[in-house]
Amino acid sequence: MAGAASAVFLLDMKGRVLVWRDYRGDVSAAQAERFFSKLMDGETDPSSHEPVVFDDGVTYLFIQYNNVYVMTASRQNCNAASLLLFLHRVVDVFKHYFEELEEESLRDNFVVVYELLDEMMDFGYPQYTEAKILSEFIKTDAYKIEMTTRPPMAVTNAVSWRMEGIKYKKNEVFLDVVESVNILVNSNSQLVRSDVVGALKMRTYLSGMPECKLGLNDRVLLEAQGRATKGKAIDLDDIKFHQCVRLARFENDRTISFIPPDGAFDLMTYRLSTQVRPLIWVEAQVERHSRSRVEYMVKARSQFKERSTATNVEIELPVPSDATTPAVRTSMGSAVYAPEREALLWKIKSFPGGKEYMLRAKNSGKVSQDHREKRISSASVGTVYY
Amino acid sequence: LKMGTRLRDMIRAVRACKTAAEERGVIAKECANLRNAFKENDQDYRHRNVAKLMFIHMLGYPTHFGQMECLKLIASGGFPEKRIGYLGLMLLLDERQEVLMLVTNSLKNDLNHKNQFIAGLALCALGNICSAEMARDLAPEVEKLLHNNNSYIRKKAALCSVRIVRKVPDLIEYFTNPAVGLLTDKHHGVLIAAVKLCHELCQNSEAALEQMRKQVQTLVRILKNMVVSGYAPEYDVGGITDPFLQIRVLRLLRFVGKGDADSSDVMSDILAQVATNTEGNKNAGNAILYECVLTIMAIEAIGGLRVLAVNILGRFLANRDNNIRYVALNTLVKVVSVDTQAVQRHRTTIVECVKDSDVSIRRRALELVYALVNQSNVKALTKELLEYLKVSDQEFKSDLTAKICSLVQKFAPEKQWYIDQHILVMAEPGNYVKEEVLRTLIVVISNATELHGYTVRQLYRAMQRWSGQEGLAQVALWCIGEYGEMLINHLNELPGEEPLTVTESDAVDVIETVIKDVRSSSNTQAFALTALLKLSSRFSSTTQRIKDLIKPHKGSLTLELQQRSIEFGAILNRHDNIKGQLVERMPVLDEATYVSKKADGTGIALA
Amino acid sequence: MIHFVLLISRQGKVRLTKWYSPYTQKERTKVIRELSGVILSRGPKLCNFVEWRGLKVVYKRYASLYFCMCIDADDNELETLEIIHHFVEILDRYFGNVCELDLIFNFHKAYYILDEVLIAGELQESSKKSVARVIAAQDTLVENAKEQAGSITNMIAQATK
Amino acid sequence: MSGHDSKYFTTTKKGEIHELKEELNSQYKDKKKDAVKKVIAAMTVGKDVSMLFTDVVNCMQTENLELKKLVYLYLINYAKSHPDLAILAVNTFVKDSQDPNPLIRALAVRTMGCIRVDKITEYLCDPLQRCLKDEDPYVRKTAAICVAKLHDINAELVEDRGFLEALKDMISDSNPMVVANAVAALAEIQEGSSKVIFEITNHTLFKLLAALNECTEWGQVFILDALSKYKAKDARDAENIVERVTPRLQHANCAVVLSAVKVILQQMELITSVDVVRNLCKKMAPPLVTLLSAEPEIQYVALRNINLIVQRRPSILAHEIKVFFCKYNDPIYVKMEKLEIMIKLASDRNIDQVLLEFKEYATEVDVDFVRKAVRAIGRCAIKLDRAAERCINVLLELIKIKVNYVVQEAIIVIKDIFRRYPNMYESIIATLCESLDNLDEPEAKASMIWIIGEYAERIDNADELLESFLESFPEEPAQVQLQLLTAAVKLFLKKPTEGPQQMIQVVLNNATQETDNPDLRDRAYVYWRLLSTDPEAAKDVVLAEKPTISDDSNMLDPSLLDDLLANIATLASVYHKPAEAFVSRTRPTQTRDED
Repeated sequence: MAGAASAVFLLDMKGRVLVWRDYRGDVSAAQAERFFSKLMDGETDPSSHEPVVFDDGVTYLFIQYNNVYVMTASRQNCNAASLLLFLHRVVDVFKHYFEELEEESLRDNFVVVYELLDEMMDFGYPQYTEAKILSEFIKTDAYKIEMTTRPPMAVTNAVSWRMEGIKYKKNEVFLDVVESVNILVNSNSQLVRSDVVGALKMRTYLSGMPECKLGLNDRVLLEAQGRATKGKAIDLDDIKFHQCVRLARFENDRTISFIPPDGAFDLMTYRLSTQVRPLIWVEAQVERHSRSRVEYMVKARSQFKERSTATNVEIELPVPSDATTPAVRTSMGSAVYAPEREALLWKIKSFPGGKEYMLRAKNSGKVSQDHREKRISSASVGTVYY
Repeated sequence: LKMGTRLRDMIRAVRACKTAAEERGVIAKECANLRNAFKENDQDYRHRNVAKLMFIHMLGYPTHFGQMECLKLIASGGFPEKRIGYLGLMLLLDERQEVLMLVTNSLKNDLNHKNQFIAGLALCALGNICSAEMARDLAPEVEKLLHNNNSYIRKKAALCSVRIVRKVPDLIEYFTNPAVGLLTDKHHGVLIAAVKLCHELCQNSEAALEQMRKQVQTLVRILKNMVVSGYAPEYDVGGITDPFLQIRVLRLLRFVGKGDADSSDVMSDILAQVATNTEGNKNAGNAILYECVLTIMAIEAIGGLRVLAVNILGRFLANRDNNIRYVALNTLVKVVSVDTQAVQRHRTTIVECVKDSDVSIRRRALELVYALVNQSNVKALTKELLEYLKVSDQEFKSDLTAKICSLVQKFAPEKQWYIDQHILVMAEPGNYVKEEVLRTLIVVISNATELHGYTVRQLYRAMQRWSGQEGLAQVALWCIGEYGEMLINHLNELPGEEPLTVTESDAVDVIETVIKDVRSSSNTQAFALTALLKLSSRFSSTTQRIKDLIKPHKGSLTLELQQRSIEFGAILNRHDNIKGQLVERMPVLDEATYVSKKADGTGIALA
Repeated sequence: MIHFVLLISRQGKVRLTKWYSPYTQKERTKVIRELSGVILSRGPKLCNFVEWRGLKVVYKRYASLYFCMCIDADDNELETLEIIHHFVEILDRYFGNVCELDLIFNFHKAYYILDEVLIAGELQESSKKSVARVIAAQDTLVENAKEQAGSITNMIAQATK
Repeated sequence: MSGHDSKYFTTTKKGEIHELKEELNSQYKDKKKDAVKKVIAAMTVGKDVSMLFTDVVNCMQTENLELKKLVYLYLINYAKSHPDLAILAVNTFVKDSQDPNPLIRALAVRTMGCIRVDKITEYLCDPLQRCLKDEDPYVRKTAAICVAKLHDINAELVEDRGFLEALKDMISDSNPMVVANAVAALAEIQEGSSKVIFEITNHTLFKLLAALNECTEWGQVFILDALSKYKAKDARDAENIVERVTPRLQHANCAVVLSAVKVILQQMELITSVDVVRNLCKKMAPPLVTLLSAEPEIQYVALRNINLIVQRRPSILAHEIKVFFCKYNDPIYVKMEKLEIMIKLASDRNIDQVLLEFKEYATEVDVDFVRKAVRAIGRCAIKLDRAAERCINVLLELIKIKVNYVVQEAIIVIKDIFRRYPNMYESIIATLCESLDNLDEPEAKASMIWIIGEYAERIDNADELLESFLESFPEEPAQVQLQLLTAAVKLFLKKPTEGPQQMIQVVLNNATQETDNPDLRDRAYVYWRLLSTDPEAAKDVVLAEKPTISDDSNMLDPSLLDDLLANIATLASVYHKPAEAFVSRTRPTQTRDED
């Protein structure tokens, strides 16, 4: 099971090597071309290709970010989950360093890229991916590095995400909860599945190595303490913690205790699958009168309490890629044709509960003969704010 | 009326995109604007919109919605509109779109336009994208233009005719006389086009070829004019006058001289002159020499001329420039049939080229080695190729394997060697040996009665190091099934054969390994089941094991495996008495008949 | 014959394509993708020919640009190189020290020139001067038409003031 | 060729290498550093700058860390091509490995191990020895990995110098990172060795579990992967480990979660208490489901693994099937894997909803996905006998749409349905026969031919139908030929009339004289001999009763499944193949340098 990556490649969209770091000497740069031609072999769009590609004894794991492929090549039975995740972290680190990860930023900063790759992985084993700490001893401004620079304690410490000796005049902590609702509706307008994914986003500006504790009103904990749970408790399906949280401690007594990283991070994410009624229900009827004339009738109904109001509702209606600007009428809000998204965007600034709005659109351009028609099966609801 | 952005601004916007998604967005918006403009039938900016569309098309996005716009531009009166319209037509459409038919009338008008450039546009469009139907409709107009007094029109009309006769070969006759007439033209452009047209006609019509043979003198004269002429600045390429025209004439001469001693005779002087006088220090000169060599080798040339050509090739092969070496290898293949000795002289160099770092050169060299092999050198060359096979690039292995097998099949001096080489190739990792080769091999093995024992033992040995090669497995399984007893009883041992001790159980082990391996296809597993059935009658001690190996496939989802498993199980369990008869030695396909049938490509089906 | 002409930049961007044999849009995309992969990855010392689907692609690199022409297996590869160079020299004369940007912003002009060099996948003119002459003449024709149109618009504008 | 065309489109200049050489030897530090940067830039774009070896190595003795790093990078790249010159670097390495700055010591030891030149390996042993005992954990963690590097180059040397012992001692190191890297190095060395080098004992187990709580996320993965190989003594021991590992399921890092799942599943095999097992299953479900909210690439790996997990422990996700319903914007590779798991989780309870989904998928745009959906419906029919009829009805509905590839895919599964439920659904044969002429895929053809042969007695015109395939016999692929052969024999045995008799003659002749396929010939001769020796026996053999099949098409062999479950999260678990099938131990032959 032991297995490591042989090399990390950064490729442009044409599969050419921008930078590569060889860790084990058992693959060559030509391998990247192999990988790419294999990727291009299929009829399918490369972005729909499995992220694991095998060719002639070498496994390629890759992700795509902007106009860059980030890829490892390996000859061993390595940990695929770990390496793929590592690639995502590599992207995060580069983003931290260069603001945006793209072909140009890699070319412009290739020296730092090499240095980072050297520090983040050794002999094909992921080592260290905390961007903030890395930037303490690998800097973009070359002259700042002195021979006296030392590896921060954090690199090998149990608390690997926080530097020592941080000082603030004013100690502050901010906590936000952001939730998103995912709903799956089938073609018969039946609600198949719904869940809520939430994140506890934290920003900490604290001095030293602060111990933090956080309590949740979750059912397991309250019940364990013999307290009444009626109404108030929440029932989370799954919780994931930032690496700073002491997991064993949570397992024991459900306390979230941790020494936070400095700045912003996701303390925890959770998921709860519960039957959520869609806040806004959208029904679309599409009538095709002829090849060139299509009519849409869309109803959007808010299903929440009348007292509440959703703001900035955006409903996206897919239209064929070669549509001409449709004539639209709405009973509320405005609708614009957004060719770049192949969609009609219906925006409603303020959508009170218990209301129903309508949109009618007519598309009358010449739709070509040989163009394959895209099915218009669903309308998706964009963001809903309260 | 919305103006939209300028072409230049759109290109700038596209170039400013950092990601593919961003670019898609910009294009989608631009296309939506264009669609609206087209719908509103905006005339003022139509030419600009079509230009934008062409750029978008070049980036690989769909632009079918703008095809009609090109037609509208063409139909309008002015040259600027027509110019962009025709360009759009050629870029956005091709001969298969029905929309194209709509342009036939405009084309007809424009072909006869008094402005030479408008007529030129029409000829160019017709020559580049016309369909068979349009070709038929407009052939008379084009033919007329071959006699036009403007050379600009004549040359374009001649090339347009090339396309027309490619699409509709029945029209060849119609064009032959005017084409020949153009050979006396003064203008180089017209000559280049005319020679090409004549070549095209000759290629597809015996009558045209006959007529052309009468024109050899004319062609020789064209060539001679250029070879002897002094510096001609307008057509000079590195000190050579119009290499393009020279090459075209040489090529036409080749076609005309092939199989015709008289014409060959007429042209040999000028060929000798070209071959000796052309400087080979620049590409243009080499291009002519190359063409000239090909012509000399193809016509009924005299020996002296051939020697000249072969010498040029020798020089080419020794050249450091890879282009020239490539061309040399390419030509030598054609020379082998004429003069094997001359090529054999360069054998070592050629074999080295098989290992060149350039795949293009490798391919050509392999082709040439293949053509060079004969009974006397097959062993040495096969050994070289086999060694190279082990280290060659993956994508080259399939070609190389096919060639090695084919050489062995063709030239093997003895059967034993034939079989040995095949086993070596099959034992190479990967599945590069084609099914057809495996089948032929089994026919050869089954015909070589005295080698049955030897072969099955060699295969058994090879299977001890098996790593999933399907071809090796299938041949080995078939032979072990058919000749299994010879593994055990040392029958027909050849002098010098390394002794091998195998038990019945060892032999079944091989089959078990294959049948249980995840890499084995159901096809290979089917071979294994039949081999087991055969062994159940050839071996005495492994009956139960064989039953146990066959049984699990009774529930197989693969039809063939399930059927076999059920049938074979029934035979073993309930009809043991007839088992022996069923799996007697299989009747052999007679090798001689087989080989001749295969050569005709009739009879034996080679799926 | 020349089946198609491709002009690809070192970055893999397509700068010009011309198809003399019918290929569907899908095939074209695939051909470009496939060939740019093969050609851009070839080292500088290798020969300028690539065997491909029973045909040959002759290519030549000029700084950041690759000019590629696909020909029949028995066509003269060396001559095709010369045709490429012929085309490049004409471009160079027309634009005056041609660079990649010229071909991007004036891509249509590059096509006009190509149409005077090749028709039906065959060479049409071996004189660079002659090509330059007819292109210049056609450009003038367009300029004149523009001026005329301009003056008519002016006249109408004047009249309706 | 070159020369006269260099003037077009050019931007680059000549004599670059020469210029670089001069700059590298400049007395100005900044110029020197810039030159090295240029060299590395050239190296990055694939230009050969190996001829500057001596000049670059000369820049190695520097106080500038960045420059040092660059030179080291160059060394890693070109040492192999200049083994004789590489020795020049040894002194600097030895010196750097004693530098007061731990960053430099670590850099030296890290780079040394990457220089795969046999000759100089020996010189590196002393520095490595020192660094393994360094006071700074950053150096020690780097040295630990370096042992694995050295072992890869020269295993004997590593053993002789006692590095393995040193490495084992590091498991007790006070620093968790050092422990984690030592574990990774030991695991790798063990992998390539037949001797027992690294075995987790009671003592080390304790150390590892302790380090698990403290080390970085990547280190946790190394440790968990190593732990999954530990053979617990008994159920108690196993429970103990599981208890310590379970909190990892809450980790934000998916790789940690998957590796933790692996350890738990391994240890669960030993746990006897039904309650404990049930409880663990309950605990693993939510984290597994959450993996499906990760990045699509991770989802893919997770799905391939979940596929294995549900084969061993279906109860874990039995109630979660909806999680695997495809979203419209899932990448196709995720959709395909979800489909596979939906089949595995389909039950009488949820089949109606599942069928509704499959039907929807069968009308999508992507052909492969559609085919897979059609096949999935058939496989559900085979799996759930109470739902079979509903599934078949859906298949028939889809056949009626007459999309060719849907029909062919349906025929392929229907022949399996017939083999699963004999004498139940044969009435649909007539519908299938309508599509006979449009079959062009070998598997569909073979299936249809099999159906005709198998049910010849119920199909009035079976001989005509088979006859229609006969003409193309020589061109058919072997798969179809074999089915045609068997079907003709069956027909003849069932209806020994004139038509079938003629047909069997033609087929046998085709399959013996007119083909060179040895397998087909063998098969035909056995039939021929059977028919001519004992026709009654032939009937008994060919028409023998079939056992009904079960849907194990995607169920792995139990021993393979064991192996793969032990390899959760690794490539083996993604490929569903044992590591031996895709890992080649041999070093690849040197590929030519094409530039």
